[in-house]
Amino acid sequence: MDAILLQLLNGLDKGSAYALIALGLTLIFGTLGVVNFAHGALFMIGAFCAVTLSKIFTLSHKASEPSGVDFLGKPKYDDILYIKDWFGETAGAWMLDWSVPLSILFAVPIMLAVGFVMERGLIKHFYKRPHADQILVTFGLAIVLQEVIKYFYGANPIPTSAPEAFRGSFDFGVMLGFDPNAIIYPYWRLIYFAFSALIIGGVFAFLQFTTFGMVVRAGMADRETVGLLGINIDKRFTIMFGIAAAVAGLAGVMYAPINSPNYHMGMDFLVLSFVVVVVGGMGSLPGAVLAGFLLGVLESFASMNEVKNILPGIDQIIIYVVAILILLTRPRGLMGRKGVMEE
Amino acid sequence: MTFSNLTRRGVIKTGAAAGAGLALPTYLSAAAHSGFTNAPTGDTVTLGFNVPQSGPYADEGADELRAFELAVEHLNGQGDGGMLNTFSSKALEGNGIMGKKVQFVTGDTQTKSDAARASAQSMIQKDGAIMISGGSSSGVAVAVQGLCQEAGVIFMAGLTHSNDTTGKDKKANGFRHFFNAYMSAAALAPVLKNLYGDDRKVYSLTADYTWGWTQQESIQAATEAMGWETINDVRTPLAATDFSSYIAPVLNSGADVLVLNHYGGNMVNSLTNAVQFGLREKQVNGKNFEIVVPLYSELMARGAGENITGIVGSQNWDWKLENQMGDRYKGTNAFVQSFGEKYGFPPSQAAQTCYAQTLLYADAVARAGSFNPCAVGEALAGFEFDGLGNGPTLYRADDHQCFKDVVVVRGKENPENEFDLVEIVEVTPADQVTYAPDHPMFAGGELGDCNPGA
Amino acid sequence: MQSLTKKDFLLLLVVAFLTMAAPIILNPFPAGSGLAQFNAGYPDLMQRFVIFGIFAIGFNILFGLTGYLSFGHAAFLGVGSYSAVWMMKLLSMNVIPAILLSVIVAGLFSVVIGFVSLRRSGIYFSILTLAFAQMSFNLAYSVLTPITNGETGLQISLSDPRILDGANAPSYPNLFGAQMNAATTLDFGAWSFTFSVGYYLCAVIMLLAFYISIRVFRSPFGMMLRAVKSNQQRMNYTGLNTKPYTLAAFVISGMYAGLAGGLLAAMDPLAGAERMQWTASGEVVLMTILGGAGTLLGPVLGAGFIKYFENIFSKINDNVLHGWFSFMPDGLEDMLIAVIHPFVGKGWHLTLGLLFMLVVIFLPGGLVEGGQRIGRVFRRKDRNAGSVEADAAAQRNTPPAE
Amino acid sequence: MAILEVKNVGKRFGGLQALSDVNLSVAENSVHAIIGPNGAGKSTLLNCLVGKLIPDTGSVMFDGQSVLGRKPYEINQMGISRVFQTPEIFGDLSVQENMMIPCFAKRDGAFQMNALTAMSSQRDVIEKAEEMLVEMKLADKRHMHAASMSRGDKRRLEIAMCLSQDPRLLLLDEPTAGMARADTNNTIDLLKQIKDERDITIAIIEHDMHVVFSLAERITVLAQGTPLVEDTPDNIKGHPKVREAYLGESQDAA
Repeated sequence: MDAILLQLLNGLDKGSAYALIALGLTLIFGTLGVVNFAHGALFMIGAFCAVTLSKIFTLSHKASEPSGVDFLGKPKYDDILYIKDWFGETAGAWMLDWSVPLSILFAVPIMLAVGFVMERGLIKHFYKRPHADQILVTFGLAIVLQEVIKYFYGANPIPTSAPEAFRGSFDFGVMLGFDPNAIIYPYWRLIYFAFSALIIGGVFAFLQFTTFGMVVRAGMADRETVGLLGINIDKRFTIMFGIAAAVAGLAGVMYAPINSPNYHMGMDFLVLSFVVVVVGGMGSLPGAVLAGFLLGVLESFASMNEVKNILPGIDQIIIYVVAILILLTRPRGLMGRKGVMEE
Repeated sequence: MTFSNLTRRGVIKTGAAAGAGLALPTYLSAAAHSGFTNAPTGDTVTLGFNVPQSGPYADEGADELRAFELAVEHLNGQGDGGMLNTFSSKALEGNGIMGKKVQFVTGDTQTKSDAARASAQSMIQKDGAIMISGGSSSGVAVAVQGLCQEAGVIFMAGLTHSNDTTGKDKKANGFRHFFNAYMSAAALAPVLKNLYGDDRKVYSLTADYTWGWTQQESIQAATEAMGWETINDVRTPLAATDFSSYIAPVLNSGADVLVLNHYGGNMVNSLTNAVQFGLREKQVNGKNFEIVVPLYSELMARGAGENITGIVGSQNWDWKLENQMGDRYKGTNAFVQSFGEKYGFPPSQAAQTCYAQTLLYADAVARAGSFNPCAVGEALAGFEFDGLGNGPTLYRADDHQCFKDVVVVRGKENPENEFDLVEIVEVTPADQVTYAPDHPMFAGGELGDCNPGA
Repeated sequence: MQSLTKKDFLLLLVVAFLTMAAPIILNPFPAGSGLAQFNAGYPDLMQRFVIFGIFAIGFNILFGLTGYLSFGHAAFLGVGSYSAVWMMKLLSMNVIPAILLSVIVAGLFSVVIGFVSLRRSGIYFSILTLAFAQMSFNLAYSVLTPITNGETGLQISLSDPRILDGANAPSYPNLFGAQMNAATTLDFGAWSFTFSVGYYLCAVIMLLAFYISIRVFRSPFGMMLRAVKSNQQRMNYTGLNTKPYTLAAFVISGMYAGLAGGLLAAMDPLAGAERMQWTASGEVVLMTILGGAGTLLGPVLGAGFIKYFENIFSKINDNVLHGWFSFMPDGLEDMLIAVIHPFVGKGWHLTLGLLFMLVVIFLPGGLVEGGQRIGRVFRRKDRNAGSVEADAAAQRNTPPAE
Repeated sequence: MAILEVKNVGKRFGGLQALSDVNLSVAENSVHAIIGPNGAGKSTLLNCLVGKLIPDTGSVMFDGQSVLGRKPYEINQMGISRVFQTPEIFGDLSVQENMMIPCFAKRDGAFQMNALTAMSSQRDVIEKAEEMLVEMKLADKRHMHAASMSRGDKRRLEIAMCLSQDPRLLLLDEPTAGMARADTNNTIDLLKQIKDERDITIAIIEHDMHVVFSLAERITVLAQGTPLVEDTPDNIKGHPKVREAYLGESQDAA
């Protein structure tokens, strides 16, 4: 029982990452009709926003007096961080500790800008092109983006920690009357879950309750009609692309402490997020979120020893098995609309 | 490539026909007649360094490449000579190999066996490489080793830790300097016993592919031999990036040690996840919960950051070895010195093994007096040497595996910089990690005959 | 060949000439010169060109004609390779049974996967094929290791039974005794050309595959496939059942993939699981789109393009760059190398990514369109040459039937 | 003798009863029009006839055989061809190829694995297609990309494609919707010509009364999913119920 609860919790947490990425992806599908293979790269860039900020915080100059010798026997000078010079020892240490949450402030404008530039500079010209061309160009872009990151940051994962205060884990088991240690869960992952819920809720509220959102939703349903009403839908779609990029980026920023970011993490998530979006149903935002959580939970359950003992290797393929079963029983995924991306 | 030629006359005829109007063939390919593949003809000899340059192991590949370049420099008599000065064999004179200047070509394995073989093929077929070295995973090492056997060139393995490379997949043309999973386990077991006692319950997570399995098998055998109990071994998908669903149940399983049979990105993520779940601070069965990572790598330690603090693992070599463990490990400082001078930071174990392999190959050629792979193989087989940083070492003839001391390390409490993440706990002497050539974990293959190609 | 139109026959002849002369054409620079780095005329790479050409030609029969975008074709390539290696382990080192089996097994696989996946269309179809291929890859890497030898890949070994081979049979894949890696090198002055048995076997099979693909493109069946892409609704209301048409196309392309996989294993007896990964499926999609989906020659060009970059550009390291620019003054040399450095060697992916973008932005029809544009420039020139020539040029300018 | 017999057909979409108790009988070699206001269920009825929808109740017999449960392509092979409201042709193919496809379907059935057959060997199909192109005055456009033709030509091509299969029953779904008056008249002339020259039954769903009254021999008026009356055009014109349900509406609109 406690094991099941634990995996449920874990599945929801995994699912929240899937759902966040899939949400942005399906926004782009739904509004612009573009297959964006560079979406994983946006997630990766988000994570590297966090890395970059902590790198900026650790910019340093050499101390004037040597403190010892280095491995070659030459005099060694300690690194002195600029932020500690400028903000004082305590504030500097605090900023360094909180660099990941702080980088959200820094990531939002960057990701919006990246989104705008991508849409205006490239994607815009591909609205009327076949999906195959969209795939080729966005895949090319994804490779370019990740190679640029690799050039500057290397291929190795870069550890990026959560603030000290959130590094421990929380014991749910005691709260629910189980033994201690039965259901423990790291604080940061819980925060990630809450953060995702917040973002997902925010995006839905935005689309539901603002005029802008209403127009975009109408545009998703019928682009031409909305265009005929004299509303400049293109501009709104550009903003929507920016928002989708920002959602992916934020998902990446907050993910950085969970797994050390590396330049190909976007590709690792790409295939999975496509499966999530399609299982959810093309063009359906609630579908993407639902599918994200569903696959996350199922993946967690499949990795339980009890399940693996019966079906060896099931955790390797569970996502794909579920995807196949759902697509065969529900032709347009969980909540897909007719006629979207079926040609 | 086997140049099983048509008759000489036939070749000349076709050549003349095809070359009419161009030029008459001036000479026939030397390779076809000198008795072995890619025999060097001019005053140079070409080596092929096949390392991952894209994908997750690209940084490790870059470090290997640095070491290769350094080795070539030293062989050609440039730089400070590095470990050539401490190497027990004095056959190399710093004038290239047998007077031929050493050149090299590089390629990208992409850590995929197909791509690695394509890259090695191009070095052999196009660039005339006579030896292939490098690599950062066992799958690639085994695949390229097989290719070199067929093509008739020598393969000096880079970083490959699976038992299979010199076990069931061993080849006469292939040689491994790096240690293996069995040696890791044998070296770790006594140290673990000292540190954590002889009554421990192990839960292990194992990357679900051949290297992971051989390592798990080795560790389980070694730890059980000293009284530990393995209560669960869980296979994790190679493609997994988030190990939370495998880590979460560990605490409640009754185990008090977690063994992570992971490498590379898998290891970084699983260790990070384990620390996130607070395993390092927990008490189970009245003991501190411990995490063990049998195969350490400096680059991966860097990726895991402070999460490695206090976590024990094994290495083939460490750059602090000579300073801390004495001049049994002479060569280490010489290598670190010349590597550090050139690149500004200390070398990784992958770099050391690649450097040593290049020197060992060159030395074997010089001692054999021939580039013929069979002669080189004969010179390497059973070769005992010292001064390459690992202490006295034997290249065993039975399986072409090096036997040397294994370094047991632990993540440092307060690392000074990103190159100083581990501290040496102990060095397990070579005889404790030596096994019989027919040990069951290595059974099933045979070296076969050396293949000189043409 | 009487059934080909003149134009198609000419195309086939040109392709035949190019493949047969490839060992010479692809080695335009003298061995040992600085530019020899760009030579691609060595057996392994040439074999890859034609083998991946076969793969892409087959993929194009599905994607180019019907518009169904499969993201799982690498599974068939992998299955083909495994079958071929098993055949060489168990039966004989002769490549004929190995290749035959790989085509058959890949065909059977594609019948099953195609039957299920073709119940859906558009991106739903793509994801179904992707899911099947990823399942195959994940299982081959782990649980199915007894069959696939997992990470290491399936290899031949001395102890294999090989029941049909006698004691003296060659221990390397061969065609009735002619070993695949047997080669002859001819030297003309500074130039050096290598002709290998393996390459010519692949080349002949590729030409056959290309010929069949022309026939399929020009057949009523091919027209039906294009009709499926154009308007399924009209197909149905014209009394045509689209399902068997698409399934047949799927199986044909699956068999092409199996053939390619079998040939890969025959040239180099190893079958690794990565051949089935989604990146490998993606690669053939990219090859086809890059070259020009739906054109005859495009996929072959795309395959050659990607393999060339993978194998040639990845080998250009700083040493090579220094070799090229050593004639320059030091400062300029270093600057030039600093500029080029990120795009070659370990940066080859970056160049490839940029080229994908450039091609798709400026040549919507892929490389074939690039060729046509160049062709048009030349034709425009000869239009000015005289009235007779102009007429001929105008005739040539009528849109091709493709 | 009725070639198409619709009996008691009903179809429900969730809460909406789209068709209820529809009875319809189309005599062989006649032109039968089905009219009705928007939402009367005309298209639903048509879709039930061609296999796109399966009615909840009732039966649809074509030439004595039930069409229910058959796929659209099977129904087509029985001899029913359908012309769509917006022309459905193979836009990516040439006009000639468009014409050849139904000829192949007629000759070879629903599927033929002729992947290695040279097109040039298919003389009979090529000739048949050419014949139709000439007959329908499309011959000079044979190498044109079908998608780049005018709407009127697309309509003509679609009808030609249907006719090339020699169907027993031709179903037309508002064939002149959105056409200019001149094109509409051309289409009427074309249909008249077809009716005169061929042994064919035509069922037409139409909004445009001009088209209906120039062509139809019998008219069924559908309202709210059920047939109101069925009669000759002259009688329909003066029928009070029809004026109320249908023409009244259109007069309001005018």
